[in-house]
Amino acid sequence: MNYSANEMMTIAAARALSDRDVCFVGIGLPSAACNLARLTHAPNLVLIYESGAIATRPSVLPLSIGDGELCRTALTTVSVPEMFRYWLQGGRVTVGFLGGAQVDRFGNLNSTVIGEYSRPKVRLPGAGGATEIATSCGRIFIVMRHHPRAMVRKLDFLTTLGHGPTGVERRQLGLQTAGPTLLVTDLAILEPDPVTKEFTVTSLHPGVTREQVRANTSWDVIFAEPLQETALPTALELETLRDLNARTAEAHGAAPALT
Amino acid sequence: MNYSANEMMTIAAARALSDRDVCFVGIGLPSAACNLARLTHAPNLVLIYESGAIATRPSVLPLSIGDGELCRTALTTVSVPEMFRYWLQGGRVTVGFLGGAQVDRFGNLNSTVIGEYSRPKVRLPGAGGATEIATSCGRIFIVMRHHPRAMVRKLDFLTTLGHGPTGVERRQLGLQTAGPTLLVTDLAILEPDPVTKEFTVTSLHPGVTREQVRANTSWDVIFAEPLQETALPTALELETLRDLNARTAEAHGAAPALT
Amino acid sequence: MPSFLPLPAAVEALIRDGDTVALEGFTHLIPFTAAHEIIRQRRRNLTLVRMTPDLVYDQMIGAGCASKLVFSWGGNPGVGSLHRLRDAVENGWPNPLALEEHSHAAMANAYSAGASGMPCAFFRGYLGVGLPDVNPNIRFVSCPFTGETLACVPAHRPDVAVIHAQKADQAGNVLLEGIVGVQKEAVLAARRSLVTVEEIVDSLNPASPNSVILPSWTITAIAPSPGGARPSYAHGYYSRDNSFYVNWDAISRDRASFTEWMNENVHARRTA
Amino acid sequence: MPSFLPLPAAVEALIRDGDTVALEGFTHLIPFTAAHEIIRQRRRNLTLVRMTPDLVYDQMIGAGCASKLVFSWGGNPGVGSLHRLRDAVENGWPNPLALEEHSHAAMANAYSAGASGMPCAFFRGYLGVGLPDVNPNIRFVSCPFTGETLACVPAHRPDVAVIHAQKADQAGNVLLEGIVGVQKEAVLAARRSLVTVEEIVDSLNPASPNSVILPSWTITAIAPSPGGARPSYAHGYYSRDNSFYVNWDAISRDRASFTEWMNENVHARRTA
Repeated sequence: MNYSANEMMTIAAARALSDRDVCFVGIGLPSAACNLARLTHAPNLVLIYESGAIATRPSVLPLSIGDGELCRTALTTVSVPEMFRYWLQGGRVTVGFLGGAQVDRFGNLNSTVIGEYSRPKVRLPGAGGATEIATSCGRIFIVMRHHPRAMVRKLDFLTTLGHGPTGVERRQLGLQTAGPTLLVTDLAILEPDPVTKEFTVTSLHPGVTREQVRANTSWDVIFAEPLQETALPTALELETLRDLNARTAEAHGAAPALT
Repeated sequence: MNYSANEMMTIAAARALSDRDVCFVGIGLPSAACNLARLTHAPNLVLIYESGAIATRPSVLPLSIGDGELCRTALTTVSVPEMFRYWLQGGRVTVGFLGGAQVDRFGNLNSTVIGEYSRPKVRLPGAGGATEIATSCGRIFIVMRHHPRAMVRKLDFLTTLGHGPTGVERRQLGLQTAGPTLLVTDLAILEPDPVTKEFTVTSLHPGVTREQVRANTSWDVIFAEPLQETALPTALELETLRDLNARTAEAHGAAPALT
Repeated sequence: MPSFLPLPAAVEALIRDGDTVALEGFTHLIPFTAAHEIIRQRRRNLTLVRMTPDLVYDQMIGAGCASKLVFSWGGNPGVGSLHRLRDAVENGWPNPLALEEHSHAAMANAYSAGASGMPCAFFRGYLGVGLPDVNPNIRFVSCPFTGETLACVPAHRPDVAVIHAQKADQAGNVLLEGIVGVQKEAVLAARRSLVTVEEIVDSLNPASPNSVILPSWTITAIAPSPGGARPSYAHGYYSRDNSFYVNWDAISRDRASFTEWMNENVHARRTA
Repeated sequence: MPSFLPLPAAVEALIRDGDTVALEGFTHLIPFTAAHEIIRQRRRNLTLVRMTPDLVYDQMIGAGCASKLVFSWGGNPGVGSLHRLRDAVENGWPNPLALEEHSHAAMANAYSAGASGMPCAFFRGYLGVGLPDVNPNIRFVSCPFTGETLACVPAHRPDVAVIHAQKADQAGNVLLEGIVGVQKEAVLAARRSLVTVEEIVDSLNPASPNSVILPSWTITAIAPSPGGARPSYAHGYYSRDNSFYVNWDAISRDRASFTEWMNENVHARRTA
């Protein structure tokens, strides 16, 4: 079956989730990946949205994190302060999904500004839940499209802590959570080096070359040896994802922008 | 109509409540006084119990602060942490009722121990909600039976702050709430002197003498001039209180110990 | 007991130029109709507080109501940027907009602290990131037992909270159901509160003894406003108009089309 | 997903000598049957945590399970003293009992902090009173913005929380309704949790989307225990046996009558 680079990215992210995970889900790619996992190999995957919906099982992807579908299909819905206190900060989430406008080689993220903070060239949405998702969840999966302006040498602003600006700051702060353990893009899968914490390409998606990855990464990206090739999307994965997207498009009157 | 000293005490306490008050209610005498007020002159009086019941309208007096009757007749019931955070500490209560084993002339209360803390002669129940009720409610009404062992010169333990051990500590701490403004006993009504904050007898219940009050107060109690006489219980007050107590006795199989 | 008022009278009575105002509603129950009335009454120099300044604040900022924004995520959820917010921050149009920027955890805790009568909120957060360098309202304290570094932000205590809810009863008690966000906390944290409701009923008939209810004496004014959350949604009443959120991207992208839309859809309309 | 176990096996698996154990339930839903099983299994040196150590802890203390009590109000509500608690504190029978004493506000905040993953809880409290002099776990900090003095206590993080609830579904999710107290917080604060339930049902069918539900993955074990809260009550199932609370005063007043009652009503009985 043919598939798009976006589909490959979503499927690769979905595969990283296990049936025992409790996921804090953001909008767009993470939501698609988490629900795909739930609808394929991880039926008991627990999805939590920061709007308060706990153990929700949406049949269409939400356009926003507070869609009615999330509440209707949830085990229960709590207030937002309770969500951030008892559920996120309480350490009850095993995986948090994050993205951003920029990521650096140590998994730090910027979703605040391009340019100077006080005189931004582009004002981005801001931190939202990301700052504390990054430190409270057991581990963090980052999902972003590969692009030189997104995979940068130095962030314009450090919104969300990965392993720290030089890869050591997270450990020095004494955080007990693992931080970013996976970066999935439309070209490859990257994982942090166990010692340096630098994100290293461990798997290329089928048909993608090292040169493509280098050209789309602003830092001097390292490739693991042996380098894997990501397994092709299965028919089940593709069909499930497309069904989900089709139901979503029908429900929203248009395809969500980020899936 | 004949009436008991306890009935006079409950009725005098009930009269101090207005139709616009929001009351944090304890068990026993405060509960009887608050519900009597609600059933007579203050139908819109809001009653809150620390178990979480908000705007409750029990038809019988609860034996404990968490009786099912309180929840069944409440506007809503919240968790105990929410009760202490959003409702009590949040400053949404105008009157808190307190009692204790001992009160001093400045309205400080002991409900912790008789004797030394580490080797108590009598271990009392402890603070419960009282410590923060005393500082968070707009004003505090104290209801206790007049007895020399209860109206003491010096507390064995300061569980709950009134105006402070010498009457000035509360102001020095910068608290914005008024503290104890009323002490109702089975003999009299006492109110704090505006300057010294010492509880002073402002009204004797009908038939009670100054000598009786002096004999039952361990400090050298002061009488206001002119000294009032508490108005006799009305037929409505007595009938409403007795109906309430009769319904309560029938519901519980026995009269609550403190009414 | 709150005053029952038509929305224009309620906004007139409760919201003043220069106030700190929190319109809350987390995707669900966003008080759009109240926001439009504030815009029509041309309130100015408001400090707008909101976790997720989405379309409702994009409209208020573009209309010139705000001089400052206290927030944690400003975007059109699932769609993209807020063009009016960006134009204010990047270009000062229609007027400069100061930002006080937090994370969601900080904002949620700050509302909860405000509702709790606390001067500030403590939480685990803001470690190793840039916001504390640009926001003096983010500080750190040590746990006196473990020494752990904890973040601290001032409690939110807005002058006015504005929310939309499903129902009020005749006594002025208000029921919220579904995604309840931070609305209860916003009302309890605020000095004054305005609640627009889908309907006023004889009895709330709450589904559960633990239903989310704001008692009458915590609310300053209630204004009936059926559909008052549109294009957001009201659980049990109507769904979210997702297509409007998508279309807003084009409407708001330039000043002229925004101004035209506001003139036609806000200024030219009167609330009952 | 929790284990579904008979109560004796659940107590056997979860609770060890020397553990810090919180049995919660604020008048309502007190886990008496679980407490009796702990007594029958002769657990010793427990640190018992509970806001209102009423009859349930009077029984456990009198039976010799506890070496320490962390609490804020110890009495028989509306009746009087707890004689077994007093005998332990005043006379060391059947063994000495150390006390860590708080106010309700401190206890409620400490559970909430434990559920929130915080090392400690901050609140407005304990000003001008005696408890901070006798409890080193009460400290004070200053608000970094206003300078106001705030109280601080360590978060509760019990080894085990034990609660009683109305229903669990087959997947192990648990519904609480009515006076919900601090039970949700106690479970979320604890390392392990045991929930006894009136019944196990196919679906919880919660009345409201905001009903109080503990998800399956927050619970270690569920034990069916119809009537498990008696003589306390279960909203929707049975009422409080007020006369037992009144009678307990006489039963517990002396050691012999207490011991006889415990032998007949606890030790001689087996839980299904």
